[in-house]
Amino acid sequence: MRAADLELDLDVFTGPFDLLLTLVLREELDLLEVDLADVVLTYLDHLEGRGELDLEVTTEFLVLIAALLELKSRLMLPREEVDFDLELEPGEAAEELLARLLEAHRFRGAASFLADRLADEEGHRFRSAPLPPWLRRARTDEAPTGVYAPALLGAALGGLLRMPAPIDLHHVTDVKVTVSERVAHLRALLRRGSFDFDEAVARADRTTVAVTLFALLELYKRGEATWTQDEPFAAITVRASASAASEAARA
Amino acid sequence: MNEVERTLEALLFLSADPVPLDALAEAVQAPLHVTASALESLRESLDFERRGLVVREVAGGWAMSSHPDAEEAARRLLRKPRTPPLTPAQAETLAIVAYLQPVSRPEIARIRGVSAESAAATLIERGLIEEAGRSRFGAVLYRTTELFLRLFGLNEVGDLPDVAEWDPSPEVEAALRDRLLRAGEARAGLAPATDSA
Amino acid sequence: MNEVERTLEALLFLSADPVPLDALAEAVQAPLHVTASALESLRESLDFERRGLVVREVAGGWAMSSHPDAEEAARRLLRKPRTPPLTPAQAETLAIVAYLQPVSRPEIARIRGVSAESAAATLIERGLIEEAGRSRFGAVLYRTTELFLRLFGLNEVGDLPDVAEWDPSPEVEAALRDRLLRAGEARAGLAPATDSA
Repeated sequence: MRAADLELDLDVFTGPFDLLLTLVLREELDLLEVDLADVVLTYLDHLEGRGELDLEVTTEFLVLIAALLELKSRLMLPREEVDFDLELEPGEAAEELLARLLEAHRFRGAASFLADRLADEEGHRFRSAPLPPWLRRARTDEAPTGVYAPALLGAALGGLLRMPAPIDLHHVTDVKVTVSERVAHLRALLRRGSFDFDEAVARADRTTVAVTLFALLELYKRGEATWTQDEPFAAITVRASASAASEAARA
Repeated sequence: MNEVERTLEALLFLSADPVPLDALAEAVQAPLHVTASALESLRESLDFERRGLVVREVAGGWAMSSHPDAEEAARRLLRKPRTPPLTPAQAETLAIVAYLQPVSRPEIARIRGVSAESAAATLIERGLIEEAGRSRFGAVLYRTTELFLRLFGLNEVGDLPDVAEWDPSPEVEAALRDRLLRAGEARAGLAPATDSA
Repeated sequence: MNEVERTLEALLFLSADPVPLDALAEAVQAPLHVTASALESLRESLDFERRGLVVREVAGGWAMSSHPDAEEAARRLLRKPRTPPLTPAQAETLAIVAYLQPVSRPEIARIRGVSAESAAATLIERGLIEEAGRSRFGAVLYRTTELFLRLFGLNEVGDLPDVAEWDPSPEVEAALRDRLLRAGEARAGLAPATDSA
C-alpha cells in the first residue's frame, strides 16, 4: 500500500491521504483545521495492523507528513516578522513547494514513460552466450600497446587523495542562548511562586522563546514547575509544583 | 545474400554488445559506406523474409536480437520470467539519472523527496546506471549505461523525449501556484500577528 | 518463413547450449514431427540462402552458430582485447590496484568510499587486474597484469607516473596508502573532514 492510500477519518476530513493533500493544496480544506497528529496516529495504527515495516512506504509517508507540518507551521507564523530571516516567507515556501511538486511531476511522467518503454522493448532479447573457445582469450602479445595513458591513473589517484571540503555551517545561526541559562531564569521567576510565561520571554527573540519553552518542559520533567492555560492563546500561568513548593518551604 | 552481409550477420550473432560501424567495417575489410549499406540490407532482408531475428542500431552500434513475436515461446523455453519490471522508485531514479546525468545521489533524493539509496543500488546491480566520477563535494555521480540504451531500444540518450513533455499545462501550473500563494497569504493574515510575546 | 520456423530461429539464437527437440516443441507449442521438420527446413533455408548462421543437430539437441566462413572476420573483430574508455569507477579502482598492489577489495572500497565490486569484475574480465592470493584476513588481493602494462605502454609497474603531479595537498607527509584511506573515510563521512595531518 502506498502512503497516499492511507484511509483517514478525521474531524474535518474522511478519505484517503492523497485526497487530503490535494484538498489542502487547492485550499478547499484549511490546513490549520487538520489535526496532523491524528493523521500520524492513523498511520501508526495501520503499521501496527500490518505487523511489518515497508521502509519505502514509511519514508514516503514521513516526507508527505513533514511537508504538511512545514507548510502548516509556516501558515501559523505571523507574516510581519522581519528579524527572523532564516526562514522563508509563506509565499516563498509555497513557491518552493510548487517548484518541487512540478519537478517531481515531470520526473514521475518520465518514469512511467521509461517503465512502459522497457516493457515494450522486452520482446527484443539479446543473446548472452559466451564466445566460442577459439575467440575467448585475447593474447597479450596481440594486444595493442599504449592504448591508455598512464596519466589517467595518476589523475584518478589524485582525485582520491583530495579531502572533501568541510561542511559549510555558516548559514546555521549561533546559539546565543542555552537551556540551562533559561532554566536559571525560570527558577529565579519561580521564587515568586508563579509568573506569566509572556513575562518570562518579554522582548525575547523567537529562538529564546523556543529555548525558554524547552527549559519550562525540563522543569516540568524535574517536577519543579507546572502550568495552566484557560483557553488557547490565553495567558500561561507557570507556578512551582506542589512538591517543589513544599520542599522549598521545608528548606 | 552477399559475402559482406553474411559475414556481418555472423559477427552480430557472436557479439554480445552492440558493435560500432567502424569496428564492423574493419572486421569485414570493407569501406564504411559498403558496410553501412550491407547492414541496412541485412536489416531489411530479415524483416522482409519475416525471420525470427532483428538487426537494429542501438546504443551507438549495431546489434542482433530476437523478434518480439517470439517472446512468448522464449519465455516458455528459457523459463526465465520477464526481466522484473521497474518499481516506481527505480523508474523515478532512473528517469532522473537519464535526464540529468551526471547527477549525484543527494540530488536525486532532493528531487524525489525520498532517499534513492536502495533504488540506485538495484539499478547499478541491474547494470542500468553506473558511476560517472565525483561531484566537487566528493559525492558519487551517476549516469546511464550502454545496457540501459540497449534494453530501452535507444541509440543515444538524446533520443529520449523532451522531459518538458510531462510538465503540467501552464494553466494547471498557474492555478496551482495561485492557490498555493493565496493559501499562504490568507493564513498569514489570519494568524495572531502580535509581536508582544 | 513460417511462424514455427521463425520462432525456432529466435529460440536457437537465444540459447547458449544445444536445445533438445522436445523442449523446442513444447516452447513453440507444436507437435514433435512438425517441430522437427520446421528445424530441418530452417537448416536448409539458412544454407540455401548462404546466410551467416548455421543450424545443426548436435549432441543433446539443436544449436545455432556462426558460419565457419566468417571465422577470419570474427577473429579480427573479437580476438583483441576490448579497450573501451575506462569509466571513472574503473579508473579509480585500477589506479588503486596499480599504485598499492597487492591490495584487497575491502581496502579499495574504503578508499573509494563506495563498493568497487562491479568495476573490479570488469577489470578482471578485461584482463587488466588479477587475483594475487589472499591477505592474512582472508580477503582477495589484486594486482595488475602483463596486459595492463602493455595497454598502458609501461615496462614495469615502477614506471607509473609520480602521483605528485596530481597531488592536491603535496605538503602532507604520510604514506600514500594512509592518505588515501584517510581521504576515503572522510568522503564516506566517517571521519571529520579536517586536514588533521
